[in-house]
Amino acid sequence: MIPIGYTFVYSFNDSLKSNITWRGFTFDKWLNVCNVQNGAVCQAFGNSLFIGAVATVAATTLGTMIAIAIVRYRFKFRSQTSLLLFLPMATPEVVLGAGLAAQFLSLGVPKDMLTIILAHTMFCISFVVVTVKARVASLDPALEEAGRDLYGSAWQVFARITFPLLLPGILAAALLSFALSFDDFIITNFNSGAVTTFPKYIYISAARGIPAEANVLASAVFILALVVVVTVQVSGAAKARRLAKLS
Amino acid sequence: MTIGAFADRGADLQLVGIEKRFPGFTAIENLNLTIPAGSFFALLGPSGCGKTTTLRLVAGLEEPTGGRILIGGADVTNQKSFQRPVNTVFQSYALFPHMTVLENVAFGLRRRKIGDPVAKAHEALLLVELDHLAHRRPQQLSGGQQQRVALARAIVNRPALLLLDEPLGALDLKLRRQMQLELKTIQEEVGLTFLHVTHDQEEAMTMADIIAVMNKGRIEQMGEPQQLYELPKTAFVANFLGQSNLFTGPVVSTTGTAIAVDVSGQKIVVPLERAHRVSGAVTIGVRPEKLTLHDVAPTYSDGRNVLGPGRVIDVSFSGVSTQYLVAVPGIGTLVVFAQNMAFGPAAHVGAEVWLSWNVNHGFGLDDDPTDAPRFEADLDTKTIAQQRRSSLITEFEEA
Amino acid sequence: MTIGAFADRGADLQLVGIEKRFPGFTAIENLNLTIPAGSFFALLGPSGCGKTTTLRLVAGLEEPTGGRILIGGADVTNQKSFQRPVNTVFQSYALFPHMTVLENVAFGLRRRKIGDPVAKAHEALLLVELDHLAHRRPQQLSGGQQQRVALARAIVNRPALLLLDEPLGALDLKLRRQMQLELKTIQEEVGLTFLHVTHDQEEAMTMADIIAVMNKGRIEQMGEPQQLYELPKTAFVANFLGQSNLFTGPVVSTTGTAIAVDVSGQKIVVPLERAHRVSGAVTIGVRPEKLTLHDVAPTYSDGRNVLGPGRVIDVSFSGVSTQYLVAVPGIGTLVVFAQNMAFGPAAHVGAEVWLSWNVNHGFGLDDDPTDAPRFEADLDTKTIAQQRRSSLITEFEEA
Amino acid sequence: SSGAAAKPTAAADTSATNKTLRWDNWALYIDVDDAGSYPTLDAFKAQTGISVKYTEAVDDNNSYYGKVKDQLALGQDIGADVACLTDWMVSRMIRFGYTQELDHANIPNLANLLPSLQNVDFDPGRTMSVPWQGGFAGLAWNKEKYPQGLKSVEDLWAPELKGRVGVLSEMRDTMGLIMLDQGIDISGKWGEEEFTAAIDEFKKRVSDGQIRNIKGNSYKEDLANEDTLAAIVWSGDIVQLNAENGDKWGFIVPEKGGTLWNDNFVVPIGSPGKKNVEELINYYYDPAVAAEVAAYVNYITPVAGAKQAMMAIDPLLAEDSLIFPDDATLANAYVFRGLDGAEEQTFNGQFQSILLGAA
Amino acid sequence: MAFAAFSSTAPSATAAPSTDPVARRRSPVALFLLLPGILYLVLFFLTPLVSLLLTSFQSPREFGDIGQFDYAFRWQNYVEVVTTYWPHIVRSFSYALAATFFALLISYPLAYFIGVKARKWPLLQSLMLVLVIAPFFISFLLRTLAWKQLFSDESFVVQSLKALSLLGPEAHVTGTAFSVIFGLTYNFIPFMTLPLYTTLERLDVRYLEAGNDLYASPFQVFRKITIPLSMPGIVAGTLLTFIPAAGDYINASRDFLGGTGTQMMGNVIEANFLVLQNYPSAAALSIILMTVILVIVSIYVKRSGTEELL
Ligand SMILES: Nc1ncnc2c1ncn2[C@@H]1O[C@H](COP(=O)(O)OP(=O)(O)OP(=O)(O)O)[C@@H](O)[C@H]1O
Ligand SMILES: Nc1ncnc2c1ncn2[C@@H]1O[C@H](COP(=O)(O)OP(=O)(O)OP(=O)(O)O)[C@@H](O)[C@H]1O
Ligand SMILES: NCCCCNCCCN
Ligand SMILES: [Mg+2]
Ligand SMILES: [Mg+2]
Repeated sequence: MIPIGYTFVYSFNDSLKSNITWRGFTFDKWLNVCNVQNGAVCQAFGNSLFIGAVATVAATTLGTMIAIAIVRYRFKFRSQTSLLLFLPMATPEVVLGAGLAAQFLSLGVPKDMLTIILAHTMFCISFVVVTVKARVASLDPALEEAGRDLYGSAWQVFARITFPLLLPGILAAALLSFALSFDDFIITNFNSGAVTTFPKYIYISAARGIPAEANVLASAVFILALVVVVTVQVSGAAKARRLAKLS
Repeated sequence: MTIGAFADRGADLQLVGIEKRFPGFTAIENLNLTIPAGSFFALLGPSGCGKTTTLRLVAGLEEPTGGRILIGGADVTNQKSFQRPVNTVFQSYALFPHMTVLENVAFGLRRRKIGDPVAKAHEALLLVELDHLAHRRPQQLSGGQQQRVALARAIVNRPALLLLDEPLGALDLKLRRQMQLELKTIQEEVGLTFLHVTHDQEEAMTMADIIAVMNKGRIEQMGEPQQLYELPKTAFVANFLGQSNLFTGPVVSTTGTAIAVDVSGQKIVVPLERAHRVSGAVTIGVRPEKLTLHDVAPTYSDGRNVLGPGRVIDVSFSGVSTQYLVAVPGIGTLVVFAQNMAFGPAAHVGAEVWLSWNVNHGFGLDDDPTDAPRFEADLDTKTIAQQRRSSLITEFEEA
Repeated sequence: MTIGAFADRGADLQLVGIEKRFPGFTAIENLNLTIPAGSFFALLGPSGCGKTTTLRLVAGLEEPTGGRILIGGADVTNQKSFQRPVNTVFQSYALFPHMTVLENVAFGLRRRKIGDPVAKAHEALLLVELDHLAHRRPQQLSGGQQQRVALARAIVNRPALLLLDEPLGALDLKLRRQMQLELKTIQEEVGLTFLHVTHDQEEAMTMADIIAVMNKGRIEQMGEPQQLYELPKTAFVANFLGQSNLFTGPVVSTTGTAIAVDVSGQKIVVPLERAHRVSGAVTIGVRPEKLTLHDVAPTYSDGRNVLGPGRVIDVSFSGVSTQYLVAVPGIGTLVVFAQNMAFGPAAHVGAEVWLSWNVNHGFGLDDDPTDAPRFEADLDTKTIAQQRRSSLITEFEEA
Repeated sequence: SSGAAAKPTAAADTSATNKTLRWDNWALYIDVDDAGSYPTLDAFKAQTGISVKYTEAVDDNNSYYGKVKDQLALGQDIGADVACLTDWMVSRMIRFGYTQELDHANIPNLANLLPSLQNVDFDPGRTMSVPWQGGFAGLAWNKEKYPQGLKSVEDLWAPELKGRVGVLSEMRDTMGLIMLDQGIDISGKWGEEEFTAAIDEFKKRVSDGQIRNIKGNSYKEDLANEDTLAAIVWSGDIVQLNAENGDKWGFIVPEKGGTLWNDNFVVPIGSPGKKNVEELINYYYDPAVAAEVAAYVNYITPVAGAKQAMMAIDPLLAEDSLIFPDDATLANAYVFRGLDGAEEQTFNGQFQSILLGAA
Repeated sequence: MAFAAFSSTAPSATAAPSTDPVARRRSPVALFLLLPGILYLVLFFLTPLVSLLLTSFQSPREFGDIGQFDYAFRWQNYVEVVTTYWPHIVRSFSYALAATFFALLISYPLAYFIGVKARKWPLLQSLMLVLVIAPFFISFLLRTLAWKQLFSDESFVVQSLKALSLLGPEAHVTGTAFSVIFGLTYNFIPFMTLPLYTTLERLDVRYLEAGNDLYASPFQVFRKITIPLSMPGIVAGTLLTFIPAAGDYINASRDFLGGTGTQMMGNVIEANFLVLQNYPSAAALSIILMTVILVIVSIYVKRSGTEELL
């Protein structure tokens, strides 16, 4: 909590270039986030959002498919598949990043946005599988059977029963993927080429002092997340109370 | 019977030579069954006997390895689940948690593109007296209410055949009895064919028009509840449907109307038309409530069988009636029920008693008593417990 | 009673003026209770009446807001749970899933550093006939086996007092009956004091030496099972423990031995020693199994009350007995049980019948009938359902 | 992951249509005004229509190179059209073919390049690289917290400074100063033996905790938050830091000698903006512009005539021997000699393993 | 919520409801569902790992420049990196172990409070949960930098510690093993807390009551029942902390909380890759790091009896 508070407070620092010593309170940084250094902070931030979004969609799709297959079907090489899914989680990020970087290098793949997305998707898949799998496993197959029994074709049953019921799990997985991707530095650093993401921007600027604008953006994300989570929780609690009253 | 149309009345169901093998296990063996249209049919049997499997075969959720399934005369063996004019009320209800009660009920109608699904769903909910909760989610309902939604969700489709897989299994006794009555009422009102799976014999007896008792993938006996109870054909049925006192012995004489069986030296008479086997070693029996306790040896009379003397080894009061366990030397322990018409037990532990019953109340089984007991493990648990207890008591007394 | 020592026999339990308030809710109100050492005591009551709370107070898992708890004469009110010579068999068993059966059973012994815990645990497992499964994990056992492990885990400590919180609640009927017998046997054998909580009246009646019927945090009536059943004091007890036919009316005459009550013009006699109120408006009742059906008006006799004529509106066969619902104009619907001593029902739906019972079998309640019915919602669900059904049937017939 | 076998080829130039240019440079290396914009770059844009995205992306030659080397090897755009890197690194990049050849015809002002810098061994004729600024590595100290100041590298090892000393991750500067302190002429012929002696000293100071931090240009943060009170630093930086934070630090080129170096413009092989870069170089080789930059950054400008131009701006600065070094200053400044591939590997390896705290 | 994700890295004590054999079928659909994801992982995870393995055996090109290597089978690379960098290997695992230990020490009571004690106050529970996951939403680099500032020699924290003589006048915080382990611990606390929370949240308090009832004192209940029952969460949490901590190079970096004496394997791998261009060494170190982690993980998982991780 302390560092978060620190970050927040220093987003109001009337600093020059580096944001180390306290020089007075100002809202300027909040108002002009994208106006310094040709908007480099904002661009990095935007890159991170974009990469996070694409990687999340890709990883969530692939991971959800795998999760459904693992719980609902029998197939050969089950244990090998499980191992393949577990390994990325047990591999330190340096190794993942370095390995992939070496691979791209020897294949002559230029490092840019695409390589970052490919890398992020890779390490997110396992987390998605784990998250969604739990949800699939707790999904009563009788519900799908009931759907079929009530004249739903295979596709209708998937679209109207299976998918909506898995949605909370899928959303949780997506959120997790996004958070992992958005905050990843190590793997990104090895595979980003010239593209700058938000963490990378911070890392690079760490050397010469982080501009207060970075604090502004980080604090903004934090506050936004806080507001969203609190709203969800509070409305959930209110709903639960209403439910309790009903019964 | 086409889908997209409502059944205006129940259809009959015919299973012809159905067989279902799972890898390494045969769950159903040559099953033949006809359920008349509009009847309330109960499939009764112990856990694992194949009830659910039968039902899933009818619903099309499982494919038979052999045989044919006909609904209203039409062969549906190769139809997919969603094409059959059949609906199921699942044991766990399987209500869709992400839809309101109304959406749940309208689901099937919408899939079949039947006009005005919402109005029809409301009607069905009115029938189960839950229309005021139409906009709740299933989680917000009590167990009994959920059960009624499940029923409405199935009934709204006016299926020719409604399958119920222990829909009351999850309820506690009180609610269960209440639901039984409601189910029965609704069936009578809408006139559909109900195929009800249960392992609760009391439930089957109070609700069904016809009961089939299933055991190890086969139908042991089928008929009206009272008929099955009064005249069980096998030891399995005799003990699964209520309790029985069974005796084994050779037929020693036969008249035009009855057979006499020697049970450890005492002669017991069974009417010919109530005996499935009439010669050789046979098993005969009588229900505990048909027995009368006597504290003096009853005088022999033509119409009554008498056993005794025996000793009362346990008396247990249960409110409405009292249960006595009577050990008769050479024969074993008999169970007697006596309604508490008066205060206090008719006999106390340790008392010497005789037992008698109307000859017409006995029955003779079809089982070959020399066979190894086929259903040993499926013996009524209460009986096992009673037997265990009395053996314990004997031990204590000896010690 | 110190911990670290085995109780060689059960201890008595005394609750003195116990009170338990939860924020905004009083669960127990001035509860006084004495359970004699070595007895099997059942606490019976509807859901939410405070049974579990009482038990948790005794176990020390909850602190009373008032009153004292004494075990074997020693005040344990301020002792912590783990210091009390009490063990509990939890409703959910609460077997430790990470330990084997044996480790579960030995747990309490080890905590008290009692010598040779493994051998003692094996002994306890032998007692519940599960020693061969000592090395399994709880998840690998059936429900009934788990229940027995829970029992062994408690009994092995030879607690002065054993608390059982609906230990059979999760079992199906068959297993439940079997377990009841085993529990009782074990209690008799080891001689401990059992405090058994249940909401199953049949369970309480067959097992307990003394029953206390609890309602809304208070004890309604307490006594031996048969006494409670034969002579209930309140409408609540009369309907919670079995079923009753209740009638209300003014006392119209009193003799030295009986009172006569006018029920919608028919005079019903109740013996004086069986009536809790003897003047003014009273509620009197009779059990369904005490009623006799007559198809002709019985001649008046001194020893019998007669009601009728009425009409049979429902007959339901349940194997051992048949239940009749008889509507008597001006009085209401009466329930009659008749044991199926012969074949076929004694009366058919629509038949005109009279009812009679031995005057000595009636009872008069202590409730003031002019009070609003205190326990309306707690009416036996079966009764509600039956009432609903008969009203439905009437509707149908009218339509 | 082997080093590239074939040399990459230069990207097609789109300068004619794309009037933007990306410039990676070190921190504290260009003039900045109070609003945070760069006056000389603004003027450049006004003059040529080319807008420059200026990024302080270089903290240390090695780490910068590490980030871009893979793209360079593939001949891809590294996200910069021009970068200013130190002589030895430029030498490596030229060897590997990672730089584009400059068209001197587009840089008429190159005539202003000081004669002494017109020919260097790694780039004869300056076809690939053009100096941006030069400077000294010397010693700085916090005048408030360590008023006694420093005279020599030896002074850094004073017990009072234990754990408060910073040195540069630039091997040639840190090792250079230590070797000079040990009496070695780092421009001359020296070998492994001399280097090892210096490395031993360095290692000792690191492992006994005398040296706290080893950093690139980010050493300035440590000075600012006073984690370090004395450090090996680059000359101009201190003047700029003093301007920003009040006259807090002293600077000196040690008595036994400091290092002298240049950072040079190079156009990475994948850049499509070489012509724009040439215009940029040309602009900064205007003595007036060069003087304006030098007046702010306080580094040695390679542009002849800048001194005269400086007279107009600030006569005092024109006399500053750190910006326009006189012979005496130059006599005390040494250029680290060139290393071949194997030497580079060994010496850098030894140096880095100390940074990593290896055995 | 994202934290729900962590629940399942550890199998719950109760079996999943419907792994009913009836529900599982063999079907071509399985292939359709699996293939894209599996191919993806083979392509972008497995093959890089293999090429990393190949790289780790490369040898320097004869007369080559810096960063030039050829494929070979030079197993000596491994010997060299181990002899050169063994302190880093040891340091990585001991720091990671220490950080895991401290994170567990801090997270367990926290998770216990949120998951068990706070059940009565759902709002407090969700608020505390939000505070635990909050760090996910602010870049960990920024948070680490904030610590660096907070721990700088002239900072309030360090000055007060010195004033209180808790820290010697010459001592400092940044650049020490303490600050690196502190940073690792801090950064991975959410990864430890969340799996712990999800198991503790499902912890059935009736087991604790049963323990109490069976004469176990509160401490014994904790040791004999609470801890073993939350084992899946402990395993998941420690793995999610230990693995990334062992491979981390941000906290130990000299630009963040570390110094020359605190460099970990991650830093060495990075330096070899990016600065020294000694790819074989970097690859060999990576392979060693991964192998050691896999060995540790599989022994740990086996011993704690929570094998079914995925
Ligand atoms: N997919 C399957 N593979 C193998 N055996 C199966 C399968 N499904 C069911 N069985 C077996 O078939 C037998 C009948 O199962 P079924 O579910 O029909 O029993 P049931 O009569 O419904 O029992 P219950 O009362 O317990 O629900 C059981 O022995 C069961 O183990
Ligand atoms: N912690 C609590 N806070 C508030 N009310 C409580 C609490 N615990 C129990 N109660 C209330 O006290 C009453 C008695 O509860 P108790 O659990 O003792 O009932 P019970 O007789 O065991 O019921 P059941 O048969 O359903 O188990 C109930 O109305 C319950 O809602
Ligand atoms: N602030 C600008 C510093 C430039 C340093 N250049 C590196 C020189 C290495 N010898
Ligand atoms: Mg079944
Ligand atoms: Mg309870």
